[in-house]
Amino acid sequence: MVEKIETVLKHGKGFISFVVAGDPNFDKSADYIVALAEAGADVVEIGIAFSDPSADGETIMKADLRAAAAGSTTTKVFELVEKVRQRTQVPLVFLTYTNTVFTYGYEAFLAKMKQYEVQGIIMPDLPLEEQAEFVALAEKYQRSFIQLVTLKSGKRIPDIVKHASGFVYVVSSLGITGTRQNLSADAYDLITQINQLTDVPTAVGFGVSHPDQVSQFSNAQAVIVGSAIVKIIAAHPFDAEQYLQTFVKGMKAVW
Amino acid sequence: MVEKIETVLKHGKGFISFVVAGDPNFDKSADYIVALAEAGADVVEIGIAFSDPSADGETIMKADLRAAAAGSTTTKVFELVEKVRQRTQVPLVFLTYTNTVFTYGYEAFLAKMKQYEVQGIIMPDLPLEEQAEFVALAEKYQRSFIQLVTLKSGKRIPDIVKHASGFVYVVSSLGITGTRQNLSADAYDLITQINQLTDVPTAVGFGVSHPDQVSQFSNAQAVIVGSAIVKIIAAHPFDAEQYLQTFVKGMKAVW
Amino acid sequence: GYYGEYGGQFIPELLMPAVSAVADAFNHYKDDAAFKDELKDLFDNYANRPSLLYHAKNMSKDLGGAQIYFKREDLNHTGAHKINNVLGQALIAQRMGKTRLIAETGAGQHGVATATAAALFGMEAEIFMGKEDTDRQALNVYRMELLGAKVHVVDTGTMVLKDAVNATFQEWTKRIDDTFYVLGSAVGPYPFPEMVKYFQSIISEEAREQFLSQTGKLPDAVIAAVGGGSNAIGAFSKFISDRDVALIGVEAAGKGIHTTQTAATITNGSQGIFHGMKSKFLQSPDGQIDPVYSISAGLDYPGIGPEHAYLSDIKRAQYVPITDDEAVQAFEYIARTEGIIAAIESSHAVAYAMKIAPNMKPDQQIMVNLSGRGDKDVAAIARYKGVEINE
Amino acid sequence: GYYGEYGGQFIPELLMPAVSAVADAFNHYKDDAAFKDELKDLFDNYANRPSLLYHAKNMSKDLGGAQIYFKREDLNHTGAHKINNVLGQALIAQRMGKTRLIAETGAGQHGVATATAAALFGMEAEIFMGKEDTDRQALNVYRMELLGAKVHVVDTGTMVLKDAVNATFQEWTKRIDDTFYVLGSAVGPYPFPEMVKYFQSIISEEAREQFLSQTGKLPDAVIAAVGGGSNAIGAFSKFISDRDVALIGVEAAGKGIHTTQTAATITNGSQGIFHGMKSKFLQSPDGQIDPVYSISAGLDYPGIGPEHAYLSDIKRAQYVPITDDEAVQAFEYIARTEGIIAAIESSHAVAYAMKIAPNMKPDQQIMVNLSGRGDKDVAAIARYKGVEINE
Repeated sequence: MVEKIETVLKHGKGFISFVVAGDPNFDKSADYIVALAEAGADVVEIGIAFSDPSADGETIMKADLRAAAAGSTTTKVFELVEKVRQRTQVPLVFLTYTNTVFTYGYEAFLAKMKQYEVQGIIMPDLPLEEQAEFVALAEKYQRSFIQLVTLKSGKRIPDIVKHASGFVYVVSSLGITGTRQNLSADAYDLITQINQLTDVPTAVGFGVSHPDQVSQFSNAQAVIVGSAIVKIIAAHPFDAEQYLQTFVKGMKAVW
Repeated sequence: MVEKIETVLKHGKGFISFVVAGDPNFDKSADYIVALAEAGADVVEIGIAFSDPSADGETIMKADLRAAAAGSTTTKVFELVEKVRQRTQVPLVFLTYTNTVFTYGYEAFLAKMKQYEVQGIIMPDLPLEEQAEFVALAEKYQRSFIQLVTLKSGKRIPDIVKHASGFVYVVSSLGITGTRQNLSADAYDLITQINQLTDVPTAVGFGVSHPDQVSQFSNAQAVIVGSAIVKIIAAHPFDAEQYLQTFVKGMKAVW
Repeated sequence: GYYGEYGGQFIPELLMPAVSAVADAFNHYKDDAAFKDELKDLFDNYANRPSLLYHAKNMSKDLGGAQIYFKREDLNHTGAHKINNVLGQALIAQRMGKTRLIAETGAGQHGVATATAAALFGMEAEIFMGKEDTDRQALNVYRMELLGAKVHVVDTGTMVLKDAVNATFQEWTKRIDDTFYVLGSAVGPYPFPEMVKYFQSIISEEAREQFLSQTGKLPDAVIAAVGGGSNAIGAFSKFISDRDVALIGVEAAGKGIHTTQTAATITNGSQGIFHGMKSKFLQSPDGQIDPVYSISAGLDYPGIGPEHAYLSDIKRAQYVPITDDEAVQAFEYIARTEGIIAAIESSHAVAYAMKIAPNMKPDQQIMVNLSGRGDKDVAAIARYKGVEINE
Repeated sequence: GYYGEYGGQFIPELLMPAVSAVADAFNHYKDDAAFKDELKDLFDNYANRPSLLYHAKNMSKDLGGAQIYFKREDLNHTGAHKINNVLGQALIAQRMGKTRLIAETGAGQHGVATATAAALFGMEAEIFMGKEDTDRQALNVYRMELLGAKVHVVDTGTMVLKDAVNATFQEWTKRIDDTFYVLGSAVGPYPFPEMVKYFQSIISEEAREQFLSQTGKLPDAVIAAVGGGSNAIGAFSKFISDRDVALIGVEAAGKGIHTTQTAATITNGSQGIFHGMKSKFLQSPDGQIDPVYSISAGLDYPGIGPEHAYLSDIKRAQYVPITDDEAVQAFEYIARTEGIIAAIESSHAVAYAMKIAPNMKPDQQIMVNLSGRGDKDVAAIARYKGVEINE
């Protein structure tokens, strides 16, 4: 039985890792998701490759291209999840552009998520203004629609977190995904503000890559690491397991 | 003593030949003018090379380029004439664009013509409307300003021939200088018309190249052959004498 | 922000405040008298408006049917309708206190227009252009640089227009405070499709008056080429409520709608969510956006503005495909017949007019929106015809 | 046919009847109401006249002196002042019953304009262009062909503009009855300089009214580039009797007036008779016409229209040289400052305005005739600046 995301993360010091489904191929993707879970990842985000990943930086764009070359389709991503579920009970979250879900059909997609026990979904191009239909369906299928809050969200934050489920994805810097050396201290204050508004755990992401960064977000329930993990896979496409485990353990040790 | 052009041509069956001064060089030019005179040319036209011979066809344009390459200047052309005059008493006529004469100075140019006994001058771009100043000076220096009449001149003909001197240059076809196979029968009628208006001899030119053409112009006092002679020089730049003489004698035999 | 079920604001949360601020500014200024006066001054005294409504008498006579009129957007400063939108958005940006314009561009026309406006307004400009396009249109890159703009080469994805749009949105998320994204077509999240329509509507506003004053009646049909659809929505807009005026958008069929070398979105596309909007797109069953093709760089886009998708659904406008071959023939035809070298984009619209005019009566009238001039296309047409041009 | 001692008809007898017939037709139609109405219709509804008088505020402010205005001939259909003259001459040709237009062209602008008019009037067009120019401007050759014209490559002489003029006159002598020579500049035998002035005078006719209505007074100076001098004579014409308006023609100094790489005819030239007119020319002491040079193909001509020679002699107009370097700087300057890519010809005039404006007062006004758009020049400017452009 897979635990709810909220339950896993409420203890704090959570670690959420990200991979692109099919990078470098679908068999290795499954192995890496399992390896991350075994190394201590509390939640694994599974990215679905898109032709035009406009919210992503170069690292994840390239992973999308590798996944596309491996023949990624929505159906293959569900097959991957089905296999992963036979090997680990780690909570899973999809990260996908809206068009992938829309063309599949919102409800059909959520039904598959339920079937394969994918707990949540992040759609970076489905903001508050456009999400009502999907959120209602997600509730129907008991899937978490993950809300994003950014340093620019300002007075929009109360409305956004009102609909929060799973965790609140706190975007810690301006810009797109990718590793950065300097993260804004403003993010700390943003997390505090969100914690005051909701009981849903906060997870901070976008640019987290070094162990010494995570301590800056002691007020968050989790950190999200994407590009740094994708880079490890890019560097060691067919034997990344030990590097991933070393990285996750190193992050968790200081966290 | 050089005879007047009118005197030479009044016997009929006159032959006027043309060379470009300095084609292929100034020494050979002198030889060729003398050779033409000795072969029976009644008048020799000496062309002065111009950078933009817009009234001339390709054959004469190329001769102008050869003359330019030989260093043609107005001064060198006068030097040529001075040398030619020591070897032949054939009447000479310049054919030159107006700018050459204008930049030298109309009066200075005519004075040189008189000095070296050049009897006349043809300036294809100095029509009736623009020639008054020059014609008055030409009369002062007793040089013939050769008038041109074309198949298009129509009602302009009486005014043009009123100022005729030396000969009337009858342009036998439309277009520029160059050899043509078919000459218009209209030219015959044009010559008749001019003969009725003036006692100045008529000479027909532009496109005359074959012996069998000259008989078409039995009503003219002379024929003018330009391009055909220039082509002989182009084909035999350094030993054209005998070819020129053969050509001239052939033309005169049927004429 | 919706046209029927199309439109919306499908963009990252990070951009929502910026886009909302643009929407607020647009909704304020579009009815602001001082703003409208300044815009009119820019239109009249810089863009060279009003543009002519030209009666193509030779063509009308030759085709033997309807009277054909060209709305001559090609006579605008910079040579296309693009300047209308760019001046409007730059003026909004100035009112919002922005000092830097960013824009995507395909072949370079919108980039040149944006760089032009930035020069006029004394703003910075940075233009994003796919590497395929900077290679093909090096001269337009230099033209933008002459106008003082910085050109960024986009080497991600398929390295063409859609990737340039992606990159410009990304750039905007990185630097929002002083920066305004001047979107070039009637696409993207609200308010862009509405704002672009507002600025391009000057085309039909003028044309409607010109038809009434020059001919005493409205046209029977208005024909415009559709890529994203900005010139078409501008040409249609003020005629939409004139139900007797047929509105016809002409899509680029490329090598044919039964091939993959096409950009005919309404004809071959399906509903999707991309570039901030719900509309129709050429895409795989999985929602992966297709690479598309047309001889016309300006029509070579996998989507279409949301209002066009709506006008098609409700059958207020009709969308038809025209192939490369047909467009090139029309390009050559009006050059020879009217002495007008029109953009290959606009030539798609001309090609469709050539199809329908002969079946109409001489007292009927067609307006073709000549959205731009074709000097930019002459080299490509020569290549298409197999003529060697050594430049 | 004379302006002081300049002008005349120095052409072969064979052409005199044809040229006289043109003179008769011109003198008849220039005062014919129906002709003038039709010309006005062509100007307004085809050439896109009146052209804007544009206040270059950014430039005026930046230079800190006189107010600078651009007369925007670049906004005409086909992108330059050339169309004014071509439409006028084609209309005369039509009235004379001619069915075939011939014309010389240098870089191709006048050839394109003539081909355009021929397409509009349903006439044949044959354009003569030097081989050097057809090689350098292959795209313009194709453009003329698209417009239905036949292009003849002139491989005689120096194979540039002056040789093309020679060849066109030659062609005319061969086929006079159905053919009209549309001369492109204010040069050649009478009536061409006068006729070209007549048709180009629309520039100053409009500008004079525009200055009075927009600013309440006339300009203090009118500046125009001079090659043959058609745009300049058009810009000067209606101001000649306004003695307080300084008239300034800007010649192409090329690499400098102390080099042989120049085309500054008034500055360096002398009296001569060429191309049917008495005027000033760059020539040897012997009267051999010089090869000339300018970065601007439109100013790269060894003579100047006879009226300019006269206006210079009587000091009613002043003629000044501007080098390639100065013109390129001005080209770049107004692109960045006003968002206008002007022809390199016109940029010579802009360059001189940049020299004198700072020394004038803010209540003084300069008109610069922007005779054409500069899209055609972008590649050459890039080369000049050493920028690699792969087309």
